Amino acid sequence: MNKLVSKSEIMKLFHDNMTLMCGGFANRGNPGKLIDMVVESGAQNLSIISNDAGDPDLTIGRLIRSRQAKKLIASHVGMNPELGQAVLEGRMELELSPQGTLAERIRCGGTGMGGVLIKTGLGTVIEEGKQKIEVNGQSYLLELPLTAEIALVKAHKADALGNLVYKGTQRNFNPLVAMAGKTVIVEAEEIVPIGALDMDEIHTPGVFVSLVWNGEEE
Amino acid sequence: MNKLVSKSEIMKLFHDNMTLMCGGFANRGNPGKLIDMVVESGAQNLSIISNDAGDPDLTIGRLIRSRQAKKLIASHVGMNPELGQAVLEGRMELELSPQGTLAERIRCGGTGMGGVLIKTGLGTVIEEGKQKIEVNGQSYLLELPLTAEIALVKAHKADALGNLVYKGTQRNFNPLVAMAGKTVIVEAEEIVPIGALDMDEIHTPGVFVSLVWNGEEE
Amino acid sequence: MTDIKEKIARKVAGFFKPGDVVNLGIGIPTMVGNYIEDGVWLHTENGLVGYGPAPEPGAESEYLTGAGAQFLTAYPGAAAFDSATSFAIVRGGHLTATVLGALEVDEKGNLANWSRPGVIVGMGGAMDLVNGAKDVIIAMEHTARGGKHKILESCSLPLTGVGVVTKIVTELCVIQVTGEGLVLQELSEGVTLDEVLEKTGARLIVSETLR
Amino acid sequence: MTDIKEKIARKVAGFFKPGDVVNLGIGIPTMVGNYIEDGVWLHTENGLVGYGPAPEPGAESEYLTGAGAQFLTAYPGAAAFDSATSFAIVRGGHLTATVLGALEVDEKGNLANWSRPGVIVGMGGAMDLVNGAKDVIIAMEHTARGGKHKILESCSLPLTGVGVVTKIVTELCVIQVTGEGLVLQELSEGVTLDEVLEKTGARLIVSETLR
Repeated sequence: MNKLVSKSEIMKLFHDNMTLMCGGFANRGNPGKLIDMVVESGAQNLSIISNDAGDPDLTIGRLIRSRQAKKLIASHVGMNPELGQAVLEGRMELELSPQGTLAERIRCGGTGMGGVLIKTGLGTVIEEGKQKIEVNGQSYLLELPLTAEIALVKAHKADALGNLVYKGTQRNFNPLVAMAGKTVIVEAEEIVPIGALDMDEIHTPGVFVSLVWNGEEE
Repeated sequence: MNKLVSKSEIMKLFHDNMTLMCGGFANRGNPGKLIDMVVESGAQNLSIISNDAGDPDLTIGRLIRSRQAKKLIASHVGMNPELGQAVLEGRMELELSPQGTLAERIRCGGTGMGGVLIKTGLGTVIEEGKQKIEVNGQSYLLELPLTAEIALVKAHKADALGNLVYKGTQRNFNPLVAMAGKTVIVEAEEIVPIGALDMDEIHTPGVFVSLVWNGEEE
Repeated sequence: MTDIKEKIARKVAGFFKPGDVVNLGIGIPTMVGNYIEDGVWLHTENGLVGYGPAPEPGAESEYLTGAGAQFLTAYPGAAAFDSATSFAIVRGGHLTATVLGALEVDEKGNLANWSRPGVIVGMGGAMDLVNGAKDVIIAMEHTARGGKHKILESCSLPLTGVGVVTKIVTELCVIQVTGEGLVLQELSEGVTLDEVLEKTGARLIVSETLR
Repeated sequence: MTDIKEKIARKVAGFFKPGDVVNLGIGIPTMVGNYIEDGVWLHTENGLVGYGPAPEPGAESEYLTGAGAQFLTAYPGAAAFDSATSFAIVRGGHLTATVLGALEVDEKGNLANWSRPGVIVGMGGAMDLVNGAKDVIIAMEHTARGGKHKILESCSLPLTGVGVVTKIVTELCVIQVTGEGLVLQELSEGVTLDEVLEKTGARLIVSETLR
């Protein structure tokens, strides 16, 4: 039940052709050191789910610059012109999802549901290829769940059971991503003893979490 | 922005033929004093959404005994034989929803979505009257959102902005119900000054909440 | 009688190892909690993982209760959450197992445990649990009052779930539900194959280890 | 130039009263935050209600940032939440208004503000905001560089939302979007009707109060 691991144990998990999901928003609250490890692993042909593409030299921007990422599902990529370039040149595939829809699609995957009906994007390009469903005379888009082989999460505090607490606006997509990975890896700013977190302050119950790392080299 | 109100201000809001949604689970974490006020109001022909029917002399069981409730949407009513009797005699209508589905339907209403796809209940009576939707070769039931004119919520701590903190297993359906009412009324065990709650410990942001009551007579 | 129930509960408890996350239904399943190893984590659908046994008299807290409103304790590291998160744990595949009682179970792993004629109860979280938990273990007495079969060719009562049961544990035996049907895997001490066959209303495949 | 932007921002800020909950987009909309009354609450989609102006140098916290990664402060009573809750606030109808910029707005209240040819940016939260907020206020300069019309009969760029805009505020005027079309409600000081008509690519209904 002790989920604390070292860097080398995590490094083994990255491989070619996998789907990674990543918390964080506009270079804030990202599991930056875990992303460094993905770069270091050299894993190729990655599909990535993340709110945004980060800056080119930060967070998942680094996986685009290193050309390890072949596909990105995100809501906003404006801070990363290299991503735009890669898409225009056909080196990368980009699926845009409105931010609130992206959040619900990740949550939907994490909660084991088959989809959610959302109005956002009706009458826009977001409709393309999606089933429209009528409920009580109103149209909705059927938005499908997102899950990933590995979810990368940044937390402020974690215990060895994987219970997590986030701080301020670093929370963003992290608690959602933490539900939707087959393997959920946490980069914690601080490891606290089991019992140090009050049951009411825990944002992500440990039951969702696979591995916790203290962010130190070994 | 001060959402603190007295009992008399809340009493005005209850009227015949309304839909009420109520937090709580098996007589725990219920907004019991707010339910007392509904009894006192004498409002008739109520539709109620709640996890369960409570005991006959507790929580929403009291609205069944008083014959103010004409319809209940719930997951479990086994603790209240009077409800069963009322249904068998045709005095009350009961719609059963599996508990996890009920939770997501309330959340779905609160988040402004049109429905969720859930496997729970496939091949059972829960299928009746529901649209089946296929996603990637798998069948799901389309479950529709629930909202209410008034949502009744029990919180452990509240501030005048409506920020709420729950304690232990009293949380249950309360944070969901607190998102899904047109008017959300909170019965708080303790009112704390604005700023006393840390931004990270707040379970329900005040923006969802309409009125906060300290549970005292006047 | 209590002996029988305890025996079943002990047997089921033995299936779990530290790190497992388990939801226990009412009745015999609740008793399983008394025999699990340290480090098996218990989930209660009203919103807690990590609960422990009933508190000492006087130490009850209305903030620490179970799905049946009973008072609980909590281990260090326990986490509280709302009902949507509670069933995200269930539906999302994070429960190692749920242990439930049954009115009827059949050869296809169908389960009926929430509704009988003329009584209005509701399914509570049972339908979510049987669809979400990796293992759905039925812990029950082998037959109903008067010796009536509960393990059947086909359930007659309203179903809780279709093809969901993975294991049945009774005072007489352990049955694994497989694609081929019900496989009798283990007989309790002193129980004969004939007794089990007689008290079972379904076709049983006898495991090689028992032949 | 800054003058023009400030003027627009001040005008928009005047629409809000204490208790309102408002989300501000980038550019001129962000500047609205400098002029709102105390008690107007600001929502940022990355997960906070109740933020205040930029912190003093040296007081920045990586735990208190906005959707553009900029540093913020927080008022007492501010609440943090995850992205799903953030958009539950938006989609659930709890935003009094969102203030956004635009590339194009048209007579039907259609908005295009996320995509222009050859640039890949993404819609971020804009599509959610325009569908969820009660009021969708476009705060922008009346025309684009070179005097190109931005208020059009019909948008030509990819849409952010269909029939979502409720109000347009520019340095020249305030336009209300109604079922009948665009109603010119207010002219800025020193601005003539002719100037507005010339700089607008859509049919304008002149409000009675202006005739």
